[in-house]
Amino acid sequence: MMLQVILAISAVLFCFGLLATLTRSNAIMVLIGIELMLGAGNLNFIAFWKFSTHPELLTGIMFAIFSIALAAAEAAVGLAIVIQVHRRLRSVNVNRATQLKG
Amino acid sequence: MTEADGAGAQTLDVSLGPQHPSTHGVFRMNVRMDGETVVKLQPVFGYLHRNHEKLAEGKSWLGSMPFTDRLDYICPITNNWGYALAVEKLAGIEVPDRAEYIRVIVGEMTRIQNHTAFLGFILGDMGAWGSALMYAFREREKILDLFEGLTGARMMANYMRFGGVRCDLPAGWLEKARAYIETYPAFLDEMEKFLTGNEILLSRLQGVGVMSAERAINGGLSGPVLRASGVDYDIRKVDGYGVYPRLKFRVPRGTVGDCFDRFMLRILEIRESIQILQQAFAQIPQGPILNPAVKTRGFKPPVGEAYGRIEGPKGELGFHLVSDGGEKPYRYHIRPPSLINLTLLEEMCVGTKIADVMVILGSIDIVLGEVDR
Amino acid sequence: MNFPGSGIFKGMVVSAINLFGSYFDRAHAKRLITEQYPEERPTLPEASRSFPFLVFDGDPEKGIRCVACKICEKECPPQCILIEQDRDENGKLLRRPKVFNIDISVCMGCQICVESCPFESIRMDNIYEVSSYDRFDSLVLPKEKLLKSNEYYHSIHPTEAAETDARIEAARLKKEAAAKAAAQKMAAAKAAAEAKAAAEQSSQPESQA
Amino acid sequence: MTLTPQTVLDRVHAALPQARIELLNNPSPSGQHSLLVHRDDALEVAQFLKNDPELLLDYASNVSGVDYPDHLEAVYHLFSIAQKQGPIVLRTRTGDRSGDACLPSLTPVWKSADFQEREAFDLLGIRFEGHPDLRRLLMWDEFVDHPLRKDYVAPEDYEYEPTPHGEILAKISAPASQA
Amino acid sequence: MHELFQKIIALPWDQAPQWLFLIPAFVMLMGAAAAVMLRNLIHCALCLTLSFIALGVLFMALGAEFVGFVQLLVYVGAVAMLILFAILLTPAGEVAASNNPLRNFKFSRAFAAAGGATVALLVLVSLLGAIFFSPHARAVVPPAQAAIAPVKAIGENLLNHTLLPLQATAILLTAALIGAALLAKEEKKS
Amino acid sequence: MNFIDLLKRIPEICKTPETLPLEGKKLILDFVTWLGSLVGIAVPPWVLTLVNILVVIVAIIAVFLIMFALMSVWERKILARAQNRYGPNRVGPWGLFQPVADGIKMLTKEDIVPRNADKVVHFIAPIVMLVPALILPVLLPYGRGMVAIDLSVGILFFFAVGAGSEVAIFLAGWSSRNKYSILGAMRAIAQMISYELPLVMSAVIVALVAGTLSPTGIVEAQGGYQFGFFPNWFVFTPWGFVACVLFYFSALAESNRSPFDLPEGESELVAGHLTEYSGFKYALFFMAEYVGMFAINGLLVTLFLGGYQAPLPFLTFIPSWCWFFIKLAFLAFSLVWVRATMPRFRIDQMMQFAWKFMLPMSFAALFSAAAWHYAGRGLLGWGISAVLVAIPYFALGYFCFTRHHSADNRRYLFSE
Repeated sequence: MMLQVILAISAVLFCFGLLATLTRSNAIMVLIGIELMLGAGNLNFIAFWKFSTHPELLTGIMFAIFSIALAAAEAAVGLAIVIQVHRRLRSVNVNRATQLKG
Repeated sequence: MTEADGAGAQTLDVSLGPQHPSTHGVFRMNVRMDGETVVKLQPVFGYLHRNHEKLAEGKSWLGSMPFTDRLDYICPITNNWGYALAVEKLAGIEVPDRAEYIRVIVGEMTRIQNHTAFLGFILGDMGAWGSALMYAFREREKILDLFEGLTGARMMANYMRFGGVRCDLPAGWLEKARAYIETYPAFLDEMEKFLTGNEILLSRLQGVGVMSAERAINGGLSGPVLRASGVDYDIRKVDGYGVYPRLKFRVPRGTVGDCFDRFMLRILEIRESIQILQQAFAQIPQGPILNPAVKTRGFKPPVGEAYGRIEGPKGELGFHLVSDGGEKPYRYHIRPPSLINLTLLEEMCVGTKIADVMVILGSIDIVLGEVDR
Repeated sequence: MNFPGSGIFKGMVVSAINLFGSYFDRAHAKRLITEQYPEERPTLPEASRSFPFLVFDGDPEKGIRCVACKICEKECPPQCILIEQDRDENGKLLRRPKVFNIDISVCMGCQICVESCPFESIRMDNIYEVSSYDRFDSLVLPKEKLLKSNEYYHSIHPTEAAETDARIEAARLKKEAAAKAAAQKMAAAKAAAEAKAAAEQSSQPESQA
Repeated sequence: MTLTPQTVLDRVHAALPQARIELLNNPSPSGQHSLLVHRDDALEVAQFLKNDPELLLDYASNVSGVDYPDHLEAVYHLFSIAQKQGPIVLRTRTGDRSGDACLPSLTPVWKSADFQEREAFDLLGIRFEGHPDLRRLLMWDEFVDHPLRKDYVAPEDYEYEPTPHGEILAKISAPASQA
Repeated sequence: MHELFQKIIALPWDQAPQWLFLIPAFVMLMGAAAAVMLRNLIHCALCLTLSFIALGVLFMALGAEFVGFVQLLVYVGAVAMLILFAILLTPAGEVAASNNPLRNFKFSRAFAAAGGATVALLVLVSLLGAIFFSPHARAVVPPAQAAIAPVKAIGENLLNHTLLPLQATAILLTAALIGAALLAKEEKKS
Repeated sequence: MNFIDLLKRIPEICKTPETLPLEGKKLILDFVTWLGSLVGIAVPPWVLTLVNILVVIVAIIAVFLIMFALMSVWERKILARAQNRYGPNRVGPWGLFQPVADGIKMLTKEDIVPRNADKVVHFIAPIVMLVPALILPVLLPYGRGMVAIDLSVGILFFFAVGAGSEVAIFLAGWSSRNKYSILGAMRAIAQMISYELPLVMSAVIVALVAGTLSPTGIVEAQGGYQFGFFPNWFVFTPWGFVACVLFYFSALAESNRSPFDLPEGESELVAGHLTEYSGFKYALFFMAEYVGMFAINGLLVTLFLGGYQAPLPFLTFIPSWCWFFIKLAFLAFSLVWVRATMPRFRIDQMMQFAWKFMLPMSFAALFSAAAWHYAGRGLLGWGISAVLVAIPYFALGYFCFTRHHSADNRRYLFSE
């Protein structure tokens, strides 16, 4: 039962992230949502590791570590893009960044 | 808090002062910053304005002398000297030799203590926790003690009179002063060891607030700030007032014109001042100290006007006096070096960081009593 | 030796020398020059000045040198002196001040009153503990507080006081001499007059006779 | 060449014959005679003084405004750093003291005149035309009068603060009542 | 009374109960909810930081100490700070609001929000359904061993089994660092 | 067990200064058990656990707060003497009661909150600042066996929890709605992010050589003496010395001490993020900064200065925990000494120093440590390691400083 509870918590967290990503037009809020979803993913990795048959293999832990590293890289690049977009458009509204539409 | 200006940069307007730790008094700068870079700077004056010039028009000619002490309160004696010199020009008063030598001695000691204090102040502006300031004030204190022994007050000397000085040197004063000046180079060496090699200090001062010689002349800079930009102009040499033509000394000048040159120039000037003092101690004659033709009460210079100036520690200190032949000045105008050296503050500061503004301001070496008068 | 960071290293050495040096500086000569004020008091140089005071000789009422000429009141740059001349019961002006106030909240200790005083009456004191809880009355020094004896003057400014005394003495001698001369002259004149009168008298009877 | 007001005057006359400029005598022992230049020609003359290779008066040390009974004056003390000579005193005069109190600003020629002309504007009310930033320097912006004018009357209750000194001043200023 | 006291004392207080992890989980969800809902961006970021901290604590509570600390170090120390920095560097200007093309449609914003919320809710429902009701999830889960992850084992695992991913991550992080620096670099004003 | 037995143990404990704190703790636990026996109940283990935890918490907090109090007066004394002043000498003997006076002053001062401030955040910030600072000391080994929590990921724990203070400084600066505060907060964050890297890198080097992240393990790895007298501390190796200096400077920057006190640089930003704080909240910030400073210097002692190890074999009779605090006091003194000497960096120079000098140097030290590790700990390893750090040092020093700024590259002309 504990696994399900943790997974449910993770699902709720994921949906909060999704909500932020879908409803907010501010690019930084979108990034926050993505970070929350990644956190939910990490929680899943840890939960599956904890309740796996072979916790000593550390697979979930490894996944979580790499995922955190990726999230850090993503945040750095994403925020750099946001700042650059703001510099050009004077706005961080994702609806305004339509220049790539063609 | 933040606002977008026309150029599209995100800027921040900060009012540095009048209550700010490193504006050397009640000085205010309206700074517009892009991040930490200064894009616009507007000095605001007048927080210490006493209308000294108006006050002087209501007092006797001598009555303004103690007020000049309060202009640049770091070096009151040179202010006295500037005023006395201007009035002497206006009224055509001769000064006895001994008085001229005493003036040179106290004037150069004032220069030394001003520049020493400057070394401490600029370190304070750079954020050192007061060690250099305390060493500087320790030595300055000893000079002020000598001043107290001579003039009766540490700072508010009121020492010069038209046609001479107020009182003669007390017995033993000259020996004490000479003995003290002997020890000064050692202190200066220690100070240089403490400061000039320090990598942080070098990187804070070098290449900051660079001013070309041409702009410096056009902007009316004077004193060490002008000479740091590479202009060979020292009023002691050019005008040759007092007994300076009889004394041998060199005028240092910089080559780059940044804050470090201004800093080093003060050190070099102290060393030259020590040379001057040693010659003056050796040459000072006996004789009267005051021109007996000048009255203390009811002094009335003839009708006309005069501009007298001296090389003050901070730059050219000039007095423009207009007399209508009465007991009071008709017009009394001061050319304060601190104020006019600030003319180019914005030019020096734009493009530097906010921390550099403080260092540049410190390197100009202003005193608000003189800026606002 | 100029490795990167050597300047900082040298600076550290200097501050360490000052740090430990200050503990071996009991003589208060080179490094530690702070005076521990309430316990230690500064020895003021003779020239030291703070606020003016009035000198009297002998008796504070009779020996007051000030004659209420109001020159210092006029010359004082911040105008902090107030003088009222005394009058006798008949309303005749006397040559002494009834009120002599100096507002030391305004006085800047410039010594111009001292220089302008033709009667060697006002002189500079060297007191420095004049703070008070009251901004108004206690900072206006009345005549009673300003009056200090010539001996006190001698104790704070010996050289200057001696010169002053010498000047006064010279002036007194000169005056006495002048008075004597005048008296002699008067006496001579009187004598001459008397002689003349006597002569006249003696001659009159002769003439009468 | 040695710069005296006369030589400068001759040079200016030679180069700018139309400029209205005259020599004003200074009776004081200082002997600093001055050149009075008409305000309409001042900027041109100033440019000439600064740039002429014989004069090179590149350093405007002091600028002061003077209030005379019927006009205001701006006095410039010029020096030549290149030749180490000076001062050459340059004066300009306003038409009258209130309505026509404008003078040309020499700040475009000598940047050092910037603050001092502002000060003269602030304290004496001389309007310098062509000044890049003519605001009050020492008094605050809301202040209306010009305190260095001879006819300025300080308001009695101005920033009134009771001091014992005030009482004394009052007694001094009214000596008749004591007597 | 005394017996009750004895009974309370006899409870296994020194063993952390299984459900204790629910506390950080609750804090984390509250933080996340606040981060999503609040209007003030800085408050959002601060709540997000709180959520990250709680998530790290949750990891530790689940036995993954190392991951928990890494989470704290990376997210609180770096990512949250970057987000705060980015918020301060990109103030919402007036220009942006007035030129918003979506502003012409009064309802479009509300509509978009409602749509997003619906999607999120649907995802949540389906996820919860999958977790609790799918036959796969009902498969027997082995009871939790006292799973711990010793640092040494993690280190050895990183350098033995996952060396290639580790190096790839290193390259990725370097690339991200340089890329971010280049992206955020201000262009020279011509 | 009875009370007399407990009392009898006190002199015994005092005879063994080495384990004095540990034995004292045991005594307290026994005392609790004895108290339970008085009431007539067997004290259950959880009570003992609780008491155990409480004793440790109280001890650590008490020790660090006392150190903070002493430091605040000692710092002013040293600073004053370095500046040829007397320093505080009016309150109590040698001014020792100055912290008490300061405390009373701080507590009785009005707590001012700006009208526009974000009041909740403004209130929370000092608390957020203090909590990590008080958590950090738990993992330092103060003496043999004297560590509150012996975490296997101790070093990681330190940096993870320490990241909280950045958030607090940001909260303080942002919530004050003051331009100086927000500039100070931005500077603080930029500075901390930049210096976190060399800080962690130099700690990683030690972890690499010691093969553990546990502080106790690292201290144990530095035990023993070369040639019978030369301590095996990491600071006495070329790479260790470099890493130690890097760690020291990063620690200065992390704890906002001069010359890296830009966030509160009083000559530019008045007081940075602390501008709008007064009274007790300011005192909390002050306390947190000092405790954090002690903690990070304690980590430095642990990582490089051999923790509780005695410097010379014949000095081992002094208890190990004394050595820890002696080393900590020396570091605290050196901090004040540095503060008395140096002017402050400028923000861009500080960033350049971090990224262009400190970070490459920490990589160089990492390589050097690896070389030392594999070339053997003899003369060869020593030499290779020294060369590997010396070359980058001179090269970076030249390219970062000397090339741009030197007093020798200036000429001054003199005219007679």
